[in-house]
Amino acid sequence: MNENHTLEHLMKKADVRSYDCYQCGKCSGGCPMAEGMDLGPRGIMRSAQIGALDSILNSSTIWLCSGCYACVDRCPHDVNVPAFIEEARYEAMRRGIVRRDSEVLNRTFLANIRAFGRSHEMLLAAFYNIFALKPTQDLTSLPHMISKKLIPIKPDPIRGVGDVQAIIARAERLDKLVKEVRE
Amino acid sequence: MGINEATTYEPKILAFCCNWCTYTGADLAGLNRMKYPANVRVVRVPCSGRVNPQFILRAFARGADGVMVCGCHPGDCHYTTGNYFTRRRFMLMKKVLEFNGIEPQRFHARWISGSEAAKFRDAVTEVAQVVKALGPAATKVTTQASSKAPASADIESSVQKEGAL
Amino acid sequence: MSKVGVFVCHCGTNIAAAVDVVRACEAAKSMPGVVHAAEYKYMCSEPGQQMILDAIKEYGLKRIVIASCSPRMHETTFRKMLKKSGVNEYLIEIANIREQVAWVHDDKEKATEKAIDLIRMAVAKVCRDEPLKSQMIPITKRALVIGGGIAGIQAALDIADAGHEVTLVEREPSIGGRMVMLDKTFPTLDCSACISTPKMVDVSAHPNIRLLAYSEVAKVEGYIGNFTVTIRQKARYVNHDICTGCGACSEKCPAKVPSAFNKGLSKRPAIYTLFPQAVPAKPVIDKDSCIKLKSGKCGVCEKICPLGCINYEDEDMEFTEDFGAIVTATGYQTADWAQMYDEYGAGRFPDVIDGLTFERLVNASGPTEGHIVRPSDGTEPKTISIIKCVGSRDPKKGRAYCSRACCMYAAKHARQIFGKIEGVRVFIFYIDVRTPGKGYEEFYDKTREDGAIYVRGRVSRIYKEGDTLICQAEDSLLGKQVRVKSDLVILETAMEPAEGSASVAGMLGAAVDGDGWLTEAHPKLRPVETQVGGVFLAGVCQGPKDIPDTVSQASAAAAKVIGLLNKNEMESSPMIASVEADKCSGCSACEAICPYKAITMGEQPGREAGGNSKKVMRPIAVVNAGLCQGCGACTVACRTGAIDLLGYRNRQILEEVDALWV
Amino acid sequence: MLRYAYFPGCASESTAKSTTLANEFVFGAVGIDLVEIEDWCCCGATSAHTLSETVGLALPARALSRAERDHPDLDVVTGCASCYARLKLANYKVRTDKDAAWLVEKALGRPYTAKNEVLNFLDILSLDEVKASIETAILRKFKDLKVACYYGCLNIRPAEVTGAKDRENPMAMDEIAVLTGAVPVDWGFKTECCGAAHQNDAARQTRPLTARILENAMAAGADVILTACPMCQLNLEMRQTEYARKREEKKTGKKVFPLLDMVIKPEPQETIPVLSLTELLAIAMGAGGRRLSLDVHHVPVGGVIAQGLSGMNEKEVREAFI
Repeated sequence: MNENHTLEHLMKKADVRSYDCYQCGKCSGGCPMAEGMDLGPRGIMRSAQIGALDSILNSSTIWLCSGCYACVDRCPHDVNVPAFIEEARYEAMRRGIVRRDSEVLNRTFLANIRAFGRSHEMLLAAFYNIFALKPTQDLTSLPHMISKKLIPIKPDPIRGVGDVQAIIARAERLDKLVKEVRE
Repeated sequence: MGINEATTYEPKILAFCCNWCTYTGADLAGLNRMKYPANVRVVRVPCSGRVNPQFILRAFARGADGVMVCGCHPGDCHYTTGNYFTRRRFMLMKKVLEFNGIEPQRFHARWISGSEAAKFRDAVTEVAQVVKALGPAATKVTTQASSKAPASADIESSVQKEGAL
Repeated sequence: MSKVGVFVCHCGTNIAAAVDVVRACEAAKSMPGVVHAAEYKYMCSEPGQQMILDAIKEYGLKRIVIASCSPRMHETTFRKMLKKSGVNEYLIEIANIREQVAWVHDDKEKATEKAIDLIRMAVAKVCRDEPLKSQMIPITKRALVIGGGIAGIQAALDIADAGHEVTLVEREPSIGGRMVMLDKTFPTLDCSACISTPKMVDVSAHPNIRLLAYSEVAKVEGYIGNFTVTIRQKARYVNHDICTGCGACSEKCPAKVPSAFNKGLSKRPAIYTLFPQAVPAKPVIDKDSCIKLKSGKCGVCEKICPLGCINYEDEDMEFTEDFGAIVTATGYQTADWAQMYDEYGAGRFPDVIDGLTFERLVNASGPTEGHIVRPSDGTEPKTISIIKCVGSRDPKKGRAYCSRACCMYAAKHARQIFGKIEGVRVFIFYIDVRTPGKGYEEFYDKTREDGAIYVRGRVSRIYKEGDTLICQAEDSLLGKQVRVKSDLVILETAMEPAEGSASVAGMLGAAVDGDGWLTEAHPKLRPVETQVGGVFLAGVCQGPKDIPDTVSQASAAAAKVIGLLNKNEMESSPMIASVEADKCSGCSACEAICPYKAITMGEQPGREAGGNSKKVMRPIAVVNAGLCQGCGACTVACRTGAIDLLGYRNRQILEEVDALWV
Repeated sequence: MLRYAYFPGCASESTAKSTTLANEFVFGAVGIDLVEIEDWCCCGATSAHTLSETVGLALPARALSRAERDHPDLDVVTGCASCYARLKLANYKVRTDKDAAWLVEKALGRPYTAKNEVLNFLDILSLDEVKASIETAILRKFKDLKVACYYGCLNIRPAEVTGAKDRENPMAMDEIAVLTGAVPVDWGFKTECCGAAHQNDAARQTRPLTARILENAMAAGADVILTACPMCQLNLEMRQTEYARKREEKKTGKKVFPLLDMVIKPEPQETIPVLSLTELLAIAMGAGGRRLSLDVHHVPVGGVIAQGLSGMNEKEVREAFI
């Protein structure tokens, strides 16, 4: 598939048409994360209009979207930018383009679920800070958390942890399968 | 029906379109250069309410594979109420056709306004597909068709008669 | 022989590129009745028409088929041409091989086949065409104008000046419409009242104009040249024949309700005139807020009135008048943004106002005498944000269309603000700036020069931080989010068809589009006519426009009306129902189905049933040629086939159907 | 008696200790039976669907399918906006998207038909009969306690999934808070994203938006922010020392070493306490501070409660409730 085809395919999957967007900027105007983003939702749609898939896949925007859907809600043409961003993010991951911090957090999170069936916040934060090389992030809250016993130190897996692992494994295989079928 | 016949078979569909909405919509489809299958022949009538059930039966008798009656949206009739009658007749017509051994899917009524060019294109495309899937209609009344033969003498005499009116 | 001539048009390459016109022409030659067939580049052109006229002479053609563009395009052109040739202009059929063949099919083979079919159908029909003759119908030389805004005022004055009688109907207690609410007008910044109120006075003083304010059209019957209209004069509870408009009653009235004219910024009494310069300058009682009419107590106005004008027993009054033409000038209202935009506070913030409210706020004769203040606390705003396209260009929450005037009046608002508040900052949030009009771009230039800061980006939301409002948007030219602290926010809202305009359109039989605007007969060539003969359009009721365009259109509609009323009688379409008396059984099914009451039951001599051959008068259907619009509903209802539609007779359509299968 | 299948969410086991206790207290008091879904697992939160579409649907579907199997007649309810968003989406996708339904069933290895609804606490507490029960269960009322109700973006959007009508200025929570005598303020950030999802991996970008929410609530005159989600609750209160320090730094232009946040606490007027809605209800229903473990809050809440409950000074309240 060439780049234009891929872009069209991603938009189709997200049920988004680039011509629907007339760049009014209402999405980026209301996006809570816009100040930290490079393209912002309007920039994502603009890039889609000119066929710049590359700049979409390499943007920080696709990793910073928090999925609050304020943009779609206010969009005069109901362009579902978050859905398109999600598809773009999957495509980026398929190509091995990742944002390091997001990747570390998400992988740690999933490893957590694989191990215990539930999210274990203490371990999540600890491992994230180690792997993301941010040892001091949120460290100041630690004494409070520990003294008030807000975070159990000993992890306690659920009984069906094997079931959860199997489901994740099957789901990931299905994802690959779907991708292959499409190509 | 052989396979070759099935693939090359192009149905002929007659569409009665009201002058104010659907005919205008069909013209707009042209202005917008929309593309649709060439199976439909449009007969312009002032109002869908002008379409006598006799016309529809005659079309099927002559060999039409499908018939459409198209008018303004109910409530928007240029003549206020014409298409309400069309709507009532449509339900009855389906039953009559079924009774006569004609698949009711060969007969369609659509409300298409003068601005709905895309709707006209879609309707025509869809009906063409449906009728194509049904295959040729088995209702052609051959005896009538052959006896019809519009001899020019007949035309001439009738014209003279009517012209004198 | 019936001597049909077939003429196939290439329409340049429009048709010729997709249809084999030569083959179609050849095929036509062998169709029954055809004696001559020819093709040419442009049939509608002068040489094309000449070619047809020559062929008529040379081959003695009696009937013509033209295979060309849609009959909606050039049927009239070719009919006019036939008239010159001596052949009856109704002996022509057009095969639509452009819009419905050449432009919609890619496969040349199939397109050509279809074109030939359509030509054959047209030939079959033309052979059954009859020479028709139109009738002359008389014209009532009086016009009705519905709506007393600037469009209705202009149309009424123009028609009246040409010497025809005009009745102007306005549902509010005064004429003036939206324009008198405005403070200034673009691009000249002249005072709106100064240019509109003299026209209002002209209306009331004009000998040819009958002004009916506080009235509504209740029913419309008839047809072009011969309308009969029922007008309802709403109960005014004040005898306008005696009232001098002294105003004593309004001063003393104890009831106070929010003034709609001032957009709720002030209160008005129950007995009121809309505004000081109202025409007519006489009050009416609003029965929903009058204490006397609601509870029986009060009666202050009756006591105070020196002339005894007050009549609490007054009732709505209906009367009918005849007209030859009707001008619709029902205008617009601004979109109810609070119902559409939760993100702009949905009306929770008093300092978020719409443009029309701002006009009242900045108007010297308005509730604040022209001081721009915050409705919440009466203080003067130091930063004002103006948001454009509120309700326009928003298919999800508002209207898909552009309201056309907002870009200009947003700029005008900025200029008005700069003129009134020292050191004020004005931000204008826009998506595009559209200034297509004489002097408009220059006006926009000057607005920027005056200091308005244009920010390209639709405001995403408005929220409150303490006492100030914050407009949150993206400056999309910088790609940066901005939060503008504003003391006052003006929303430039979309124009929508005025409430009730759909019901007026319904009474007139005129079409409205998906947004509710009245539809013109042709977007380019018949912009002020409707599909209904004798009904014309003026102003915003046809679609959003500014004052200059509204006035131009009103004058154009007036010109059409004058043209019509200058005639004593006019031709009617001959394509109407006709009854074959011998076949009619007098069942009156056609009378019941006719939407125009064009069919009545008459009598003719006949014989009694039962074979005793006694002579009696028997009922038969009679068609009124003036009322019949030619829809043909009656033909289907007729059980004996006695009633038929000229131009679309049963046998004509059947021939067309038959011709498709040879 | 109303019964629901209950999805507690991972936060209930750790950081949302006081909210969890309050939930139990309130639902017990108004007579709503929450049946915990047996052996539920994490919904996957933001991370699972970021990495893989199917994993993001399959994890919540696991809990939902267990609820459907064990309690075929019960709707599922959760008290966390993030869990709600994931559960609701899985439910919505299975209902509306055949492909997604097929993938979910294949991944789970068992059926999930999505015939029951997924609800959040606000949905239940807004029911007329529940509101009536709340009113009778309330023993003491707050006086002049100004609350800013924070709904959280994921409880409200996307509209096509949640069906929420008013997404800019919802009132459901305000209407419940009023029952306790609290006075809701009109403020601008009811449904703005607080950035909880990215506080770890995009700290620099998300901190300002959390701070903005707090500042708007304070500017609106609120004494306390009420939340309908433990993640929002934690995120809004956890870093208030840091935000206060940054505001101070901006004002004075002097930098302070970040780790000092651990020891240097800001003045109370520089911070705003954050309570969950059920905590507020529980206190009004007579629950003591100790019973609810209100001391776990990062921003102390005792002062606000004391001020709000008429007839008690702060010391009495501290002794009686905390």
